[in-house]
Amino acid sequence: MSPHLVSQLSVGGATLVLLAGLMMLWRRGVEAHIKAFTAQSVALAATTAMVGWFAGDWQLWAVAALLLLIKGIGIPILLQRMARRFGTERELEPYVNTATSLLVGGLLVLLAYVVTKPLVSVSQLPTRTGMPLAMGLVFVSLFVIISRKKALTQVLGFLMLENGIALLAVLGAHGIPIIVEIGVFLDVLLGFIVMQVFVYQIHETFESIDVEQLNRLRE
Amino acid sequence: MSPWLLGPVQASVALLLAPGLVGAVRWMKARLQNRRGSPPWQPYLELRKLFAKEVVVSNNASWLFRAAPFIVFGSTVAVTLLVPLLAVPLPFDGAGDLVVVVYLLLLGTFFLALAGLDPGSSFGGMGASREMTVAALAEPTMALAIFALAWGAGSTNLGQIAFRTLATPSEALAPGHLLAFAAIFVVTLAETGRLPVDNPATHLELTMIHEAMVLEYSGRYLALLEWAAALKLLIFFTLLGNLFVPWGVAVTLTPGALLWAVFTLALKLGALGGAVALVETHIAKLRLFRVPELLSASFILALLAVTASFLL
Amino acid sequence: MSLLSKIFRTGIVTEPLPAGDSEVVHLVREVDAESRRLFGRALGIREVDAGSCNGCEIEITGLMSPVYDSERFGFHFVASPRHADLLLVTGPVTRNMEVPLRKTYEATPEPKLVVAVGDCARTCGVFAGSYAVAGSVDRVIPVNVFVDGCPPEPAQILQGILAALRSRPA
Amino acid sequence: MRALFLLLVAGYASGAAAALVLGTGALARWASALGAIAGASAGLALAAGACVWGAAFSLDAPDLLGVVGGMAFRLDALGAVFLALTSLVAAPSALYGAGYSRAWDGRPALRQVGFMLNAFLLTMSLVPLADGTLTFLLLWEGMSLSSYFLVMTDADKPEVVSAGQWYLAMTQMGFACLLGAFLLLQSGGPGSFADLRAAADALAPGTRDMVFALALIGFGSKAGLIPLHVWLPRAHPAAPSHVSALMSGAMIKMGIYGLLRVGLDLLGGGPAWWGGLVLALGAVSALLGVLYALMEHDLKSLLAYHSVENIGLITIGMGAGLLFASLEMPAAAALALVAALYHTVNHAVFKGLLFLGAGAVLHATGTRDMNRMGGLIRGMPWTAALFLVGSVAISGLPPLNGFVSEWLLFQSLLPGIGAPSPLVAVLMVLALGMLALTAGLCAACFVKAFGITFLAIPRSPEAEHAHEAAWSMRAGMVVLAGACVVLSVGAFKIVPRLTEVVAPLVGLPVPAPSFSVGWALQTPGGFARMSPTLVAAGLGLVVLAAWLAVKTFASRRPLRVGETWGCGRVVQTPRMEYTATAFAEPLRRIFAAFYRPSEDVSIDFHPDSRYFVQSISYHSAIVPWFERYLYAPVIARVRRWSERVLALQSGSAHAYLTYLVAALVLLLGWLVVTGQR
Repeated sequence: MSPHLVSQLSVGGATLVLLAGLMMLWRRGVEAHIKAFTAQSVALAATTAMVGWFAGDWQLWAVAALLLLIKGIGIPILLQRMARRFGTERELEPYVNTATSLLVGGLLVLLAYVVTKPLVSVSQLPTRTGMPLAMGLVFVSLFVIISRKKALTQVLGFLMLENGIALLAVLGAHGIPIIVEIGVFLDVLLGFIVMQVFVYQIHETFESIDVEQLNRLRE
Repeated sequence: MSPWLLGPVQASVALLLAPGLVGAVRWMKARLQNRRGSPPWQPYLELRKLFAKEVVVSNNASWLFRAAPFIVFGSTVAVTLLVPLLAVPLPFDGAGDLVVVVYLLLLGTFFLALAGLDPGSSFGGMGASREMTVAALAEPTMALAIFALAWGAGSTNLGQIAFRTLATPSEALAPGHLLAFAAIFVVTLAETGRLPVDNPATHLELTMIHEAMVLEYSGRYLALLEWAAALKLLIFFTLLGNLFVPWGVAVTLTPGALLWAVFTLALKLGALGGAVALVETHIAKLRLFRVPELLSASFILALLAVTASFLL
Repeated sequence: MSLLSKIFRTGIVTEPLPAGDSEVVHLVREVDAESRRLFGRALGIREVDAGSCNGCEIEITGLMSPVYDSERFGFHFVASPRHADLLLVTGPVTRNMEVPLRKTYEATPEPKLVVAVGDCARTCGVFAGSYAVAGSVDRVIPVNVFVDGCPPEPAQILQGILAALRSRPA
Repeated sequence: MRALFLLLVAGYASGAAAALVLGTGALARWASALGAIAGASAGLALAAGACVWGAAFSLDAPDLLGVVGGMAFRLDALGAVFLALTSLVAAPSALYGAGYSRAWDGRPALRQVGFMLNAFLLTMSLVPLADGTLTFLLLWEGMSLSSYFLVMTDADKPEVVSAGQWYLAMTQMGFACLLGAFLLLQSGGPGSFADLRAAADALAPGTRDMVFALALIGFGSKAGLIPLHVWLPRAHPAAPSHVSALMSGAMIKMGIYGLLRVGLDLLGGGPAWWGGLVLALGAVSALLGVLYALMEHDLKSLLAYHSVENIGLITIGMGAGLLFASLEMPAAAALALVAALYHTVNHAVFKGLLFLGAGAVLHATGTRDMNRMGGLIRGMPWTAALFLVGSVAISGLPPLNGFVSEWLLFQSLLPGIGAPSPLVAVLMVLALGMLALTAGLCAACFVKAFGITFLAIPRSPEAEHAHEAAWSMRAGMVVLAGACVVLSVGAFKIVPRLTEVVAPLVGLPVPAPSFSVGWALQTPGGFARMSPTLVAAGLGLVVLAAWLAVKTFASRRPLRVGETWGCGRVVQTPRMEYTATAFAEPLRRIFAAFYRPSEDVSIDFHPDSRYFVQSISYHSAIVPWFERYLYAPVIARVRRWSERVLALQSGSAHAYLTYLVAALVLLLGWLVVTGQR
């Protein structure tokens, strides 16, 4: 595969992953968010596999398979179950309305582009051109966590943040050693389970998963 | 055949194909609604009928009401001379580029909105106000999408863009191009009044945008406006088709190449028409104040297209 | 994709039009040849409810359904009388609808036809003699075809329109 | 050339004298108008001489105000463009004014208008010729004061008085900044521009930035850039229409001229942040200008906010030029500055036309509120057609000149996006998006302005009986409308002229690369080509062909006039049609985050039962950000300080004497301490 084709594919993959992230900002239903997250994880796995095939590094293949298994299939099933139990309440209006949050998302992507330009000029790998978009995804997911009221959506925002970092690692340095990768996966899984319990508790005490109710807990 | 003759040939081909395109989209929608529907050449019959009918003009309307259809029709036909419909070495390439195309279409919308206001009915005012709102919000997306295309091709002239994509096929699959294609597709749905933004087959005046402005027209004026709307749809599809997927566009002006170009053009229009029919069967009409969200989403697509296009 | 599979499973459901039964459809005014040739294949219909009980309206909406599909004859319903060639008038003309009906008739460009649907349109039906009724439709505007029935079936309404055009059912 | 200069001064001076001496009748009006027209045509000839034939002109008059250093005039290419622009708007406005100021016949105000108009035109025409700090500042202050008196013509109306106060405060604040900038620039040396140019390079970077910042504030307040624009939508509607046409068409351009003169000519360009700041200010002014204009339903303040928007567009071009000049991209800088200059000339012409049209409407209906107009196209066909030409031009639509300069602006931003530094690229992308959104909203706003004012059914008796404007008013507008067409069709001749004006500013070789090839305009590097002549001709041809085809093939049936279709309702009243507020309501709701609209609806029911309503009154207002959060605190603080200073005025003579002595002692003490003897 010629380096030019790889850089084109890596930018394409990174764009798909970022678009799924922006879909979170655009759509309101939780089911749509879960579908966006699943699509994102599959696109991330595909990009990792493509980079693995180009770099001929079996570790990346393993990471791609792991990604597909856990984030592509495992976590979405758990999310579906949680959504069926909690997600059925009425739509909660986010702090920022959809049109403005999309514009803010766009500005964050531009900011990411400006921030990562020096990074891109440093590395020589053909996949470096996708890095600004990966950094854009990190900023967008942080914005999702800040601006959404539903706990479930915030969990999805966190998972997307982790996806963004993984993509940045893959594009920036052809993936990090497998041991570290597996460690990261375990952390994510653990974090997700803790959050699941956390969301369950919120629902029990407040009859809704609106994070805004939490501020009633102070004296 | 001299390039200067290509202009009128291209305009007449566009005029002939446009009603057929609208008829084909209607026919496909009918088939998707499990009914036989009117044949694809129905719009030609409707135009023939409208040209023969009497014209009734409101007593409040001024000369502008009677002049607007010619200006709207004229500006849209003028655009077909600039768009790479059949051949790439366009005769008028020096006269106008993609920015001229966008602003000529805006001129048509400007006079159509004024004609909507002229008879003084509340429907015309409603249609004009909403049409100008949607047109104004679609402008930034078009500007950035044009730039994402032009940056790759090194020029905003349409012939140059199509020629460049023909020369380097890998360019067509660049993410910048795909995102610009998606952005312009959303703008096409907004500008030509297709479903998510405005329902072309609606009867409830309160929901109309494009239709409300032509409520007062009848006879030959209505025929001109319907034809201009069909032409506008054809122009946007040609921009989508021949700028992003320019294979089949004639490079030499031999009659054989031109016939092949007309055939591939019809094929592309059919494909895009099918896509619009599918979109319209699957999506319900957006509430008017959710349309800015759709347009800001397309603005983000165009913004990504620009960043992706000069990353490579 | 479930919608698409459902569409292809059901296929085309438009039924052919049954033969017209003449005692329901009354052609009152002859339609000149020029408008017949003009409207043969392309006709804009504007539905005017001049005080009907909405029974006929439900049947008229049936015309646009996949089963009767009036579009196959080239008919399509339009939003404004300016675009229309045929006024489909239902119900007895109540007093307050008399002026709007006349305004709608004047707003329609020549050549134009009128098809009055339902018993009320011809004989004011059950509402005959009521204080609120101004009279049947042809007292207000010239009518080409009456379609009887309370309410007439969609097929009969289609026959009425086709009778106005004097063209063979497709 | 010297004779033309003297004719210019003599023309305006004679017009001013005539207005004073010849009483307050038609004779005075026509005499002052003819004087002004003579002066304007001399100015145009002078500018043409300098621009087209390159004849140099300079006049040193050391004896005039000799004690303070004497006045010096020099006409170079840049000054010639602005002199031509001023004279191009001055002649039709003066002709228009002759008919329009009949409203002040027999009252002293007529003398004030006639005299001040000629003084204003004289000082404004000489500002681009000034070649020394003293001359420039003196003429600048003369221009501001004479325009203040013109704004105050109808001083009996309270809103005119408050508009005058805003205007005076802003212009004097701007003048103070200019004073500071020029003093810093001169730093004790001789006052002529040539010396300033030489001394500029020796200045420390800190002082250069300070000079640029002060000049930006001073000239920005005159041009109406966003934070300093508040006087514009107040002063323009208050002034007589032909004066607001002059103010909007020519006076605010002097701010642009000043920025170009100081920023590029005297200081010779600067670091990149100058261009970035000006570009950002321009983009913000353009977008906010059009957003505020959308919410206006007073015709003249709508046009005033559009002046803010168009000044924003010009500043975008200028900022891009400054930025590219500092990034060593001379060709792109030249294109951006040519776009800015071209839009300056275009805006002067079509904004002048629109203000004259608005004046004719005000003259005929006596009101400026669009919600009380409507259907004027029947009573005033000429004014309606000319206002339509102005609306199409200002919305930047193809056949007319607004499109040419907006196309050039669009093309001048594109090379910037490929600039090496990512920050410039991002700034250019955002500026491109805001430019496109502004163009779209401007078209929407002028559909509203023209549609609600001239079309449909008259909403008030005055609108119903509106009569056409006097022939002299129409003649003035026809001249400007013709200029709109000529500026578009002749673009391929005008752009090379403007390139020669801009080339020395950005360091291009004198035979500058002309941006036009044959009939078409071409951007550097062949990036884009467009020929306004062919577009206009092609459009006209196609529309004519369509009309002929329809005329021959369509049906012979005669056209019938019927009633507007309104679902058969019985009577069609003007209350049923759209008003200006209703037209802009969707945009108000979409940009609610910016407008923060406050709506209060008060319904008074019928005394007997709650189900019958006697009247509903609906009032909505948008948040005036700048007035409330920027100017109100400043004014409050200034008022508080002035109260504190008021304590000094105790009224007793002894107290005043002690202040004098104390001041003297302090000064002497300071001299002793600093040992300067």
